Amino acid sequence: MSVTVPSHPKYLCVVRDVTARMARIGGMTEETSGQVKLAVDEACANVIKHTYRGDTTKRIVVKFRMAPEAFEVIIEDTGPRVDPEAVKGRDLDDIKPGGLGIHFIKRVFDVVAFDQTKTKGNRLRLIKNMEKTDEDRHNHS
Amino acid sequence: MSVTVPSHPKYLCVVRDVTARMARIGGMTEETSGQVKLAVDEACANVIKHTYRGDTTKRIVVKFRMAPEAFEVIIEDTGPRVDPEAVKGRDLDDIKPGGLGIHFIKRVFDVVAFDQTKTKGNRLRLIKNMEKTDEDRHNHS
Amino acid sequence: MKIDITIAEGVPIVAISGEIDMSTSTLLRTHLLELVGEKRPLVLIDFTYVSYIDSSGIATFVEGLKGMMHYGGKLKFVAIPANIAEIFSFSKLDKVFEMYGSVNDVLDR
Amino acid sequence: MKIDITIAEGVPIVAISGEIDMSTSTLLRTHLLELVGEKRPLVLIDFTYVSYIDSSGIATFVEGLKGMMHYGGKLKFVAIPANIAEIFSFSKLDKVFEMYGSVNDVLDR
Ligand SMILES: Nc1ncnc2c1ncn2[C@@H]1O[C@H](COP(=O)(O)OP(=O)(O)O)[C@@H](O)[C@H]1O
Ligand SMILES: Nc1ncnc2c1ncn2[C@@H]1O[C@H](COP(=O)(O)OP(=O)(O)O)[C@@H](O)[C@H]1O
Repeated sequence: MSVTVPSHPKYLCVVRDVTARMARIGGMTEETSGQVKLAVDEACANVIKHTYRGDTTKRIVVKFRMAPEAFEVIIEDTGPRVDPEAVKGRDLDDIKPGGLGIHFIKRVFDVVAFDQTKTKGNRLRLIKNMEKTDEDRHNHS
Repeated sequence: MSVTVPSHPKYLCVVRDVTARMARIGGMTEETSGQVKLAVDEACANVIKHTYRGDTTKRIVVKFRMAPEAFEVIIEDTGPRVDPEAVKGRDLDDIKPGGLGIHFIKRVFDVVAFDQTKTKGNRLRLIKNMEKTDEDRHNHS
Repeated sequence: MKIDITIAEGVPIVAISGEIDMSTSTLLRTHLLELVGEKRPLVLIDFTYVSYIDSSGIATFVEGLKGMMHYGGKLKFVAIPANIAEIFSFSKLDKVFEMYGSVNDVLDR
Repeated sequence: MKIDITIAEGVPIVAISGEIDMSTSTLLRTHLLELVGEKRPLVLIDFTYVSYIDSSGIATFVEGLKGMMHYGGKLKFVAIPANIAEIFSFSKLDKVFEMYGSVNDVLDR
């Protein structure tokens, strides 16, 4: 399952809708699905802000892969290569605007990594390990 | 903007979410956006039921194009060629299960046509002419 | 979609919540045909929490209604939200299905 | 997102409804910085109808708060839904922003 959107902030709501639905289809609770939605929104917002530097005419591709043991989201752009070392959130005790997105991404995804084999543009891979609890199974309707 | 989903009914909700959002971004009222959402759902359900005959392992691609004068949705599949003549709803006065989908599609879209230039699979093109009323402009938030 | 069936004064009330579409209408069909199989004289469908219905959901109700008509049973809809009512009326089914404001309007309690 | 600003007992109440994200937080920022520019001693943000907030929305409030602190103004949040409160607390900002149950709790009316 995948969705392709222009790199304009007005399409982030579409990515959020899709993400929340996929998380629910994947068996997550309402609460976890909300955290995954926020994380994917932040990752796409970062592509718009940092990779594309506000250029709203590019594309972002978001792909979803669901397996019983993991929920995977792949975010691809065609911008200049990101230095993974430069992707760092701010110290949460240092109150100032910005620097929260990465924290939201890392709290719900177990793996947050740029795929170094991609030669043009960037591919961010987010993986959430799924623990199949009874509650998860029953809450999904 | 486009979304690709497996030909399984459980992904129709994702297509609906995306469609409703795009209609709202395109300036439609809540009510019209609901009608567009239903129409696109029905068109994709038809691909699953009739073109793919229930095979849930295929793909459906839904593309959106927005212009001030028209809202366009393109639905592509890789199934056997559909005979457009065979796509007919039932007489609404003949009460029986089925045969309503096409009516839902045609009431909100001005153009409903298979693109005959596609050589493999099918491409259904749905176009809704947009009348830019003041109401539409103001209602969108 | 979620389906809760309760029996009030001997009448099954089928409370549906969420979206009725191609992926969920099969479950609705199973429940409805079971009630038809039991030859229930009256079945109520509570639409209060239904947010969406597509043609497969409507087809399911038409099938249920036809099944009930065979033995003279009645299928009644209650609390239909405006957006759903509009779909039934566009489909010319608002005359075919009996619709009421609330469960109490039908059970007269 | 929609923003409605009303003045109650001389205090601006900023009622936000819908989703605060990268595409809508710019409008929020404009309104907030205008109130800061007017050196309002107290500004209330009513979260009752906020369904979503992302880091750009949070950054906007942090910026507004910092602006108000310069002249000793107070920024107070009211009626924060549980899912939004959780995001503030994860961000360690629940101690930075003053949060209240309702507008009346702040205005003491
Ligand atoms: N896609 C990206 N491309 C380049 N740099 C990025 C990207 N995503 C994040 N970064 C870097 O990581 C930092 C932290 O990101 P984040 O926590 O989302 O905060 P913010 O975007 O508000 O600055 C950013 O300021 C930026 O320098
Ligand atoms: N994608 C399609 N491929 C092949 N036939 C189709 C397709 N869509 C619609 N049809 C034909 O048109 C008829 C009417 O479609 P519709 O009004 O959606 O009703 P239903 O799907 O409930 O039969 C279908 O029964 C089918 O024969």
